[in-house]
Amino acid sequence: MMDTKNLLEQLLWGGGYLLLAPLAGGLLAGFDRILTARMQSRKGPPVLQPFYDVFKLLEKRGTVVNGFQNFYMICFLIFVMLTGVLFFSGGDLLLTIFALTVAGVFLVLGAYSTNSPYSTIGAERELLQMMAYEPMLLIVAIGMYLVTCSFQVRDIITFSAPIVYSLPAVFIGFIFILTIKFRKSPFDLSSSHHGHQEIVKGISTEFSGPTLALFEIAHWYENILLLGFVYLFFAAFGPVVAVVSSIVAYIIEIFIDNAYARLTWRFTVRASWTVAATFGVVNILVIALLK
Amino acid sequence: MAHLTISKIITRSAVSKYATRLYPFVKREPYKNTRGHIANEINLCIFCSLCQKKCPTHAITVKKPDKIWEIDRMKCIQCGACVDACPKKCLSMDQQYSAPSPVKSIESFHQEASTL
Amino acid sequence: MSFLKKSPWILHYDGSSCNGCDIEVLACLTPLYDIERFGIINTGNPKHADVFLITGSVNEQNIPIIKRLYEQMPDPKVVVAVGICATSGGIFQECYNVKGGIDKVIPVDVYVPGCAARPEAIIDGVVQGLGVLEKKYAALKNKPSKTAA
Amino acid sequence: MGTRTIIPFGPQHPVLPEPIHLDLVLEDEKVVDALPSIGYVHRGLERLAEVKDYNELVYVAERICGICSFIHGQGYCQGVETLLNVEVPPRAKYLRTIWAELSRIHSHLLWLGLFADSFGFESLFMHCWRVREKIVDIIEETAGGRVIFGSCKVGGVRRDISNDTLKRIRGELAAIESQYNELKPTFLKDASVNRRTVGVGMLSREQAIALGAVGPTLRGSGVAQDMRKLGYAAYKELQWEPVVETAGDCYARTVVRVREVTMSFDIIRQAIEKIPAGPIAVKITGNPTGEFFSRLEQPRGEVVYYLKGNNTKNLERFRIRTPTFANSPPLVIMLKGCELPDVPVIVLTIDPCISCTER
Ligand code: SF4
Ligand code: SF4
Ligand code: SF4
Ligand code: SF4
Ligand code: SF4
Ligand code: SF4
Ligand code: SF4
Ligand code: SF4
Repeated sequence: MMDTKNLLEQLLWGGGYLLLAPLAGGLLAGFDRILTARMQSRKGPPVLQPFYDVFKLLEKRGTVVNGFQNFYMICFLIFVMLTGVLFFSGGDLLLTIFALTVAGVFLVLGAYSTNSPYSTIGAERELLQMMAYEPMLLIVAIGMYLVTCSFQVRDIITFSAPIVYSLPAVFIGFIFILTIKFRKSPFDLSSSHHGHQEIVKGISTEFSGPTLALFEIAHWYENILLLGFVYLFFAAFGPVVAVVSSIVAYIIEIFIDNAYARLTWRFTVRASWTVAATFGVVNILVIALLK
Repeated sequence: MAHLTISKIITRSAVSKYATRLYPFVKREPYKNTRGHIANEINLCIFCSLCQKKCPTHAITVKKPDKIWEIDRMKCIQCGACVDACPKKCLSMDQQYSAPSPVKSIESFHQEASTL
Repeated sequence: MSFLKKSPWILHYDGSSCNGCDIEVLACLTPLYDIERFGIINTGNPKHADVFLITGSVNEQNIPIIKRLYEQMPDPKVVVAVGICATSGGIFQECYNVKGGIDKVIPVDVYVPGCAARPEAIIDGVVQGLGVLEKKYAALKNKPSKTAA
Repeated sequence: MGTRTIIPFGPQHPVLPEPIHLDLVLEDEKVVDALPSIGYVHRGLERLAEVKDYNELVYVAERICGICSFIHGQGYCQGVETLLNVEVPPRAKYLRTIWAELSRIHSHLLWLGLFADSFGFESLFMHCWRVREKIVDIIEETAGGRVIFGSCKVGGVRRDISNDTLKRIRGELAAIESQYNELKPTFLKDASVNRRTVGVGMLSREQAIALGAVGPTLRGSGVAQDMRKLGYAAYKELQWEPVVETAGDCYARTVVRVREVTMSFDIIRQAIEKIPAGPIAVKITGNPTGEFFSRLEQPRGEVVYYLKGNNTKNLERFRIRTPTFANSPPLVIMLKGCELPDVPVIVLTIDPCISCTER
């Protein structure tokens, strides 16, 4: 049943996401950089630094390696935005995950299209990472379906009991793959905002100027979307607790980033599948059996 | 094998004051020994050119007839050889480092005739 | 008003230095000096960089690399020569294999003296470089026809 | 996949501040061969002996490299002193020992930081350098420069450290050491660090000896060789033993350096206890004649100076063999068959220093 009020609400949420997510995502990134600096006993940049960076990049003249690259990056951004709109307007969770995967594929294509050895390796690793986190994302969706009997975000978000109670292990598994999605140590294989590693900046090596800015903005959209997933786990506690929980999850990710060395991709894939298999599957089986 | 061995340090750092020295807003007193730049008490100079000869980077030019002592800050490596060589002890090592600059220029010290 | 000043990303290259100036450049990134305060990031990727920090007296083998890195950097960009080796060749100026100064290879915008250049001096130098960057950006905007193609 | 790719590593690369160039032949992400090419820092400074006299050459020697600046100056001076038959006053010997060990601590902390960075542990890098800055402050206070000491000269040292200052420094060092001790467990025990270092980049004792490894690379493979045992400066009057580990992997080489820092703190403490009063330099007359091989232990291993004098102000020949040069053949062996992400980790464990290798 879908009346006009509902539709309006959905449009509002979707539009709100489009407008506010980059703001929130950028602020979050600024907060991330300050907290990281403080953990390293440094003062760190201003909160608005990520915005300065992006505006600066937009001012630069990009040396585009080829036209396809820009095209793929724009597709990546559009698909990430689309994914977010789908999610925040209360759409289908499976579809969201699917759209996110498509976005990821565009990013990989963008990196492949440059023919630089670093970005090729970065792209290969990005693919491996997708292989690593995809199963867990699906398990999250399935788990939520088992609990709420719906794949629709608007149903999940209004579900009466906190989902985290039913899916604690799935939540831990999700936090685990968040380190991959946020591109944080120990799993920041394909790209790293710290830029100190064997493949220079990996997947973003050949992007420069405005193209790199698009990459950053897409990343902000993506981060807010991912925190939206965290929100779902705590939705029933009310918006305040849920938002705070999402932020706490983000802080935990920053802490982990600073407490671990980067690990190799072999280990990443193995570890994330093990986590998905043990935590995720066991949790789901328990739910299914109790039903 | 242990996990999160660094957690104590990073948590403590996150909640306590950073180690950053807020240069250029806060400047630290230089140490007494710090080798910054060469200063010349030009009125004592006898233009003997010993410093010019000893300087390993040819940063110093002494123009005896004009009573001019020149130093190229962009060549000086603060080794102090000139200070050690100077017979009149008019050269000294100041603690302040020389400032960056968009152009290379030579700093001249001119001895006033009247002071002799 | 441009945002270049608030987010200068640097690329550091060792053009045959003695390491002295390089460790001071690195020291600028570490807690005591923390140049990320000014939004500065050491990118290691010429395509992302605005400021090119070069140390060392530049030997023959480095010339093509420095030129290539310089060309890979998108406009506007500035070059900061760090240390006496980079400004004039320093103690190595008489060596047969060195050029003796970055400005013999690519145009230099700011010279930072010191052997080794102190982190404070490097910070001052980069800040001066930002002023130049700003001017170059303005110049670039005023005649877009030339570089737009 | 399964194809061979050649990926260039360097010369401009952020992991190491120095330019070396490696062509890595990869199969998937496995390194099947590593072809080093060098020459990016060669300045030809040994030829400067022809234009600088033996007293001036110490300024050049100190700038062979900025990381162990002091030890290069020291090695050069010891060589010339031997050619001139000069005995350095005891206080100068102790001061040289103190500066050399300060330089070792700062160099090892610098290395530990860069090493952490090579496996993406940024906060560990930052904390190592935070502690290192305190050592650098002591160096600046006593020697006048953060990087280039400028305190050695032929015949002794150029400046004294007063006994009061030495006592105060002893107290400061104790505080620095306790901060350093907090960092140790992360290198030695952290699970994520160990995963990147244990069993990576193996070099057996036999290989290490046959290929002529030196320094921590050699001692990490179970050979107890440390040039400080030759007894130059004040080392023969102090109590210490070379640090040896047997595993021969990146982890063992890390442990060697971690333990050497502790040992250096101890050596400085002993030197401050025992330092005699007296002059800090002797007057130098005459010109160097004859040949001499001066051997010292740098943070990275044994360095050899060959000096040949012909009774003129200028040395006839001035040659240096550096630790990184000696450690390069072992490095190529360690790299073969490793994974791409392990390359920076392995390259760093020999603590490569190109500056003095190419001069
Ligand atoms: S300090 Fe050294 S380099 Fe500078 S002017 Fe004096 S002798 Fe020359
Ligand atoms: S050595 Fe001293 S007195 Fe002689 S020219 Fe130089 S500054 Fe003047
Ligand atoms: S200026 Fe001095 S410290 Fe810097 S690279 Fe040159 S010799 Fe080394
Ligand atoms: S391998 Fe190391 S030294 Fe060589 S270019 Fe890369 S980072 Fe620099
Ligand atoms: S040191 Fe030898 S190998 Fe290296 S650049 Fe010079 S001549 Fe070539
Ligand atoms: S081999 Fe050494 S001494 Fe001979 S020319 Fe080359 S740098 Fe100079
Ligand atoms: S072994 Fe040493 S001296 Fe002989 S050619 Fe090689 S670098 Fe030169
Ligand atoms: S070993 Fe390294 S740190 Fe030491 S002098 Fe040589 S290049 Fe410098």
